Amino acid sequence: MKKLINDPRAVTTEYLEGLAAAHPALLRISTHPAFVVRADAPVPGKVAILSGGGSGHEPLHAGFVGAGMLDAAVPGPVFTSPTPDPIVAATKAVDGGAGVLYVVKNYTGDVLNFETAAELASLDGVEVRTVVVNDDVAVRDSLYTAGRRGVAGALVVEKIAGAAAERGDDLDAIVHLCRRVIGLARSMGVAITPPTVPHSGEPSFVLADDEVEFGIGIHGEPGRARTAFAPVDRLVDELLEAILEDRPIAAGSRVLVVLNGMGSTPSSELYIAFRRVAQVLASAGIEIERSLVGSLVTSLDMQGFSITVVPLDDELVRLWDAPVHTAALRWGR
Amino acid sequence: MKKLINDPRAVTTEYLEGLAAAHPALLRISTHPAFVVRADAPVPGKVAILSGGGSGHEPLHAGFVGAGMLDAAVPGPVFTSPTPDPIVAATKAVDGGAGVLYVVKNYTGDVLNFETAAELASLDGVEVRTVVVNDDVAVRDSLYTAGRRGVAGALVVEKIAGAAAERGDDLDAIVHLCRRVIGLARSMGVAITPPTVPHSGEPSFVLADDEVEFGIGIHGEPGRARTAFAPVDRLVDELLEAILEDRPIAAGSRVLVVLNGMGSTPSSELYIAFRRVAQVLASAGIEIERSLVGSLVTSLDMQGFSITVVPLDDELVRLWDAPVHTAALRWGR
Amino acid sequence: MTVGTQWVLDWARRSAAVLSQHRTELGDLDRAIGDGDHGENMDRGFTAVMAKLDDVPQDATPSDVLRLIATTLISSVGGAAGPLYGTAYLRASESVADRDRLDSSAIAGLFAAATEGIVQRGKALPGEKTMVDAWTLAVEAALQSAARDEQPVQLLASAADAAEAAAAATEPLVARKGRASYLGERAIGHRDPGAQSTALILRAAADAAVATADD
Amino acid sequence: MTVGTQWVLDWARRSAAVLSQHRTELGDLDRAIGDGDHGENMDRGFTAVMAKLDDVPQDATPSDVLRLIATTLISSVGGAAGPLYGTAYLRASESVADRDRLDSSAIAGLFAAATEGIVQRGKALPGEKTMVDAWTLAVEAALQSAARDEQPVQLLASAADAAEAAAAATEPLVARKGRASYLGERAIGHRDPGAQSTALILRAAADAAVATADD
Ligand SMILES: Nc1ncnc2c1ncn2[C@@H]1O[C@H](COP(=O)(O)OP(=O)(O)O)[C@@H](O)[C@H]1O
Ligand SMILES: Nc1ncnc2c1ncn2[C@@H]1O[C@H](COP(=O)(O)OP(=O)(O)O)[C@@H](O)[C@H]1O
Ligand SMILES: [Mg+2]
Ligand SMILES: [Mg+2]
Ligand SMILES: [Mg+2]
Ligand SMILES: [Mg+2]
Repeated sequence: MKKLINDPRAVTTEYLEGLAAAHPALLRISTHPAFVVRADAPVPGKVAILSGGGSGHEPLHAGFVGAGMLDAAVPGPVFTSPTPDPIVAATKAVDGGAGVLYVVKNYTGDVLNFETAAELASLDGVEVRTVVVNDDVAVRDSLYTAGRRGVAGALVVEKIAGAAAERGDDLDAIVHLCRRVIGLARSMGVAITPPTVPHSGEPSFVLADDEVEFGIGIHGEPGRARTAFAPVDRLVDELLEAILEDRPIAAGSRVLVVLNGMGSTPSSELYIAFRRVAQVLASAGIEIERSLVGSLVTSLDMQGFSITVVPLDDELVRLWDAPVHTAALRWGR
Repeated sequence: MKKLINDPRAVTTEYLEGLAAAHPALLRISTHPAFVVRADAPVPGKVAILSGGGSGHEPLHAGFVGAGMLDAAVPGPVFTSPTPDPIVAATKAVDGGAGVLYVVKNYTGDVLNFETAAELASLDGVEVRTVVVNDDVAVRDSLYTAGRRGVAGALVVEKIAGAAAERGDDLDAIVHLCRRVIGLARSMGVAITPPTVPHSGEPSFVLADDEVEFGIGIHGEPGRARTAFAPVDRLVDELLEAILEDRPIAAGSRVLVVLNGMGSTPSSELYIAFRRVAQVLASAGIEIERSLVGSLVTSLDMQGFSITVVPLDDELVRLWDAPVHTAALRWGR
Repeated sequence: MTVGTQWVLDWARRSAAVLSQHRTELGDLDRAIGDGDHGENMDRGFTAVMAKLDDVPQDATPSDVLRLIATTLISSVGGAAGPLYGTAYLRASESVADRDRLDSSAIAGLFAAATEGIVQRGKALPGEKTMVDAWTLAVEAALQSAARDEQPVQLLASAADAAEAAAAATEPLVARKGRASYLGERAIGHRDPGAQSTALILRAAADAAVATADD
Repeated sequence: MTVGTQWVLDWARRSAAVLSQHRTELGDLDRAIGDGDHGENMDRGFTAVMAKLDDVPQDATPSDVLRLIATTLISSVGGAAGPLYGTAYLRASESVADRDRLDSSAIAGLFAAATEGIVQRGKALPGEKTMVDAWTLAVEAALQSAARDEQPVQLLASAADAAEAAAAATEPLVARKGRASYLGERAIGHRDPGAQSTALILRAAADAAVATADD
């Protein structure tokens, strides 16, 4: 395995140190326990937005810490949820008296560890609420399983929550808003190469030259099915079909599309995929009111992409457009 | 070869179409001939900044079209300079009467094609000036060869030129400023995997599991030497040594550092590399006044990174900080 | 015959050793139907436990040590396995509070409490291809052994046998909980990593009893 | 014996065919010491030329066709090869302006003018491992052949032989121009793709003369 790292067990710490070195005006880090908070945390009177989960999805979540988005990010080891301790420490570091919202992606490990952290933080007098993001339509039968995964929809929830907190919404209102976004957001992804976890050094799965993992997650777990490699237009068509089948969107609707790279996908290929998304949605009479194209919710060095579609109304557009200033997302300032 | 594309010969066109679909407020495209101009081009009375070159380096250059940076980008086929025709067409589309500056990376093909385009555009009454970026210190003996290559330094020149044009500098002043930046900027890169050109389908070179290409270019051309794989800190040390040997920087100086991914390098690894850059420069008494970490001047799906160091003064800091609104770089608005 | 604090300590040490030995194997199992980190997670957790065992006071009860293991796992494993194993040891600790020595029925009760904790946190039922499968069969074996008035060494051996069989029996199953549930039919033919680590840990418990039981 | 417009047309068609056949080979050569696109570039250029040949008017002179090839290559090849070959054909066109038929000395002059154009644009000297090496030796062979009063068919065969030998002779060289110059010593042992495409094109010229020369 060749990776541009040093000690495989130090990747999370060293990443945080690099992030802090690059963005001193934006954020502060703690390495033991590992968390990132915005430079001016805690912001008195503002609800704090905290997210986290296993590492390996960069820039999610640490790259979204800053004004207008996350107050704190808590990265666990690669693909492994953080334990409650750093979550609690980060919670205390960002609580400005108005409570803390946990944005958790729906994985058993994340849910359980954030659950414990919330209990512990509450014991210490911090008001904590949790929303669980589960936008991945690749997982079926969710009634009888661990349920849908949280993937790139988390980014949208974090952006909207951060904007709402910045404008002064209270914790209840933000929880309500997030649940609404979670109800709307749907995603699905495909991969043409596996990721390689640093400490194992082995690719997470092996794909033949004519295969793709369809309905892939973001932890190297295999997808819904292994299917035949096809031109990207066909892959986009199939992803959109699954997304729109799961939650149909009426002609005339306005949507946000996030065309997300999985880590090692060239930017040009993301735009080629986006081109097809635009064609398909246009022919369905769905208007792409906002879009974001980039490698934002990744799976180490996996090649692939996911599509997230979120129907928008005026309020969501306003919150999406609100200024954000983080390492990975920045506009309006 | 698996790539997230359709017809390998259509990648540039389809990329442009995707770009246009994602950023309708920012830019307009032409596909035959292929070029991108900012949405409000031509801007009357403003010097227009135009760049271009082979495709495969996205987001360079098309991702830098917009207010505060490029007025036009002219992408050739993958790794192949565009011909004069689209350059001339783009020149006419952005000329606002104050002349057009070509920012050209130093490759024989680019230099010759832009040279011809400049002649043709001049015949049509457009005032054209050219600056040639040659920041790559990996190439030695430049006196007797094609000279140094232009790599990620091009981004810095484009940003500074765009800001200067936006504040109203005339063509001569911008040429002068760009030459100053080119005199200051130094870069070098390393790769751990090759890129694969779409129409060939073969990796551009083959590296063993314990090898890296040191002093790599951005077209899959092999590097200065094939050396042993090493922890990223060591690779950073060697790159910085070559950069600082080529143009020593005094302790107490302030610099801009661009830590640039080569296309398929995970963002986390770029920050791990940046961490080391910060350590080394700090111990040399050099202050990182501004930095940019991201995959910005790429070589298709190559894994690797380059470091660019540019000494700064107050004027360059101001121009770097000036608002920019493009698909790939955005701040201040 | 009973087991005591020495048994818990030895169990923890043997668990650490065996999980470190099988780190790659557990990682491979998890890579096939999960995210590949289970070996790493368990190894990290029990390495952290090992670092704390030397400071355990002379007069610590089995319950004290089990609680130390629980809190250490919770704060070092992460993922799904961290809270689940953490809760298991926490409930185990509570079930033997204030006892110095544990007889067969106390051990069976300890396992039952641990399993209940896992089920409460993770909401998995037996047969859903998780560590619950291994714990549940181990508890049944332990209760039967206790009902037959067998000694702790024998009880723990039966529990370990049962857990191993249960781990193997997860192979043909479709998963309904954990990451493997995302795979649907594709999980068939693969052993659940958490069930496998449970089997390893329960075998360590049996071996520890042989090494430390007074008789 | 002379050659005329038919020769230029046939030369272009044969060039297109041979460059398309050798597209991968030229790409591989360029991949080894450049960026891998030379086969693609030349194929794209001559495919564009082919598309224009049908519209060439009956009364076109050799110079007209050479100019059409030049402008088409300039606007379709790109890279270094586009302007260099483009200039070559442009100068070739100028060198035979207003002639309907070309004798041996006109052909030698045409090659000399083409080569001068390449050198002027690219500033490469012979021995720097570029297409200039092949053109230069071909011109020498052509001039000698013309001096010996040989016929065009023979002249063109000698020129093609010389270009092929020159292309092979680039292998041991270090490059001083073009992308291969970035490699320093690492370029040794690899043939220059532009010299190779020149050899192919000049062989096409010789074959076209055999097919179209009046005698
Ligand atoms: N809801 C659940 N109930 C019981 N056990 C579970 C549950 N979810 C996962 N597990 C167990 O956890 C194991 C995976 O642990 P681990 O790989 O460390 O965590 P993660 O899945 O977060 O990466 C699975 O093999 C399974 O046995
Ligand atoms: N300065 C130069 N003078 C003459 N020939 C050159 C020069 N630079 C490059 N070449 C020729 O061009 C060839 C490469 O062409 P091509 O691959 O199409 O363009 P690029 O190098 O832009 O990718 C080289 O093999 C060499 O023969
Ligand atoms: Mg995990
Ligand atoms: Mg090229
Ligand atoms: Mg796991
Ligand atoms: Mg080339």
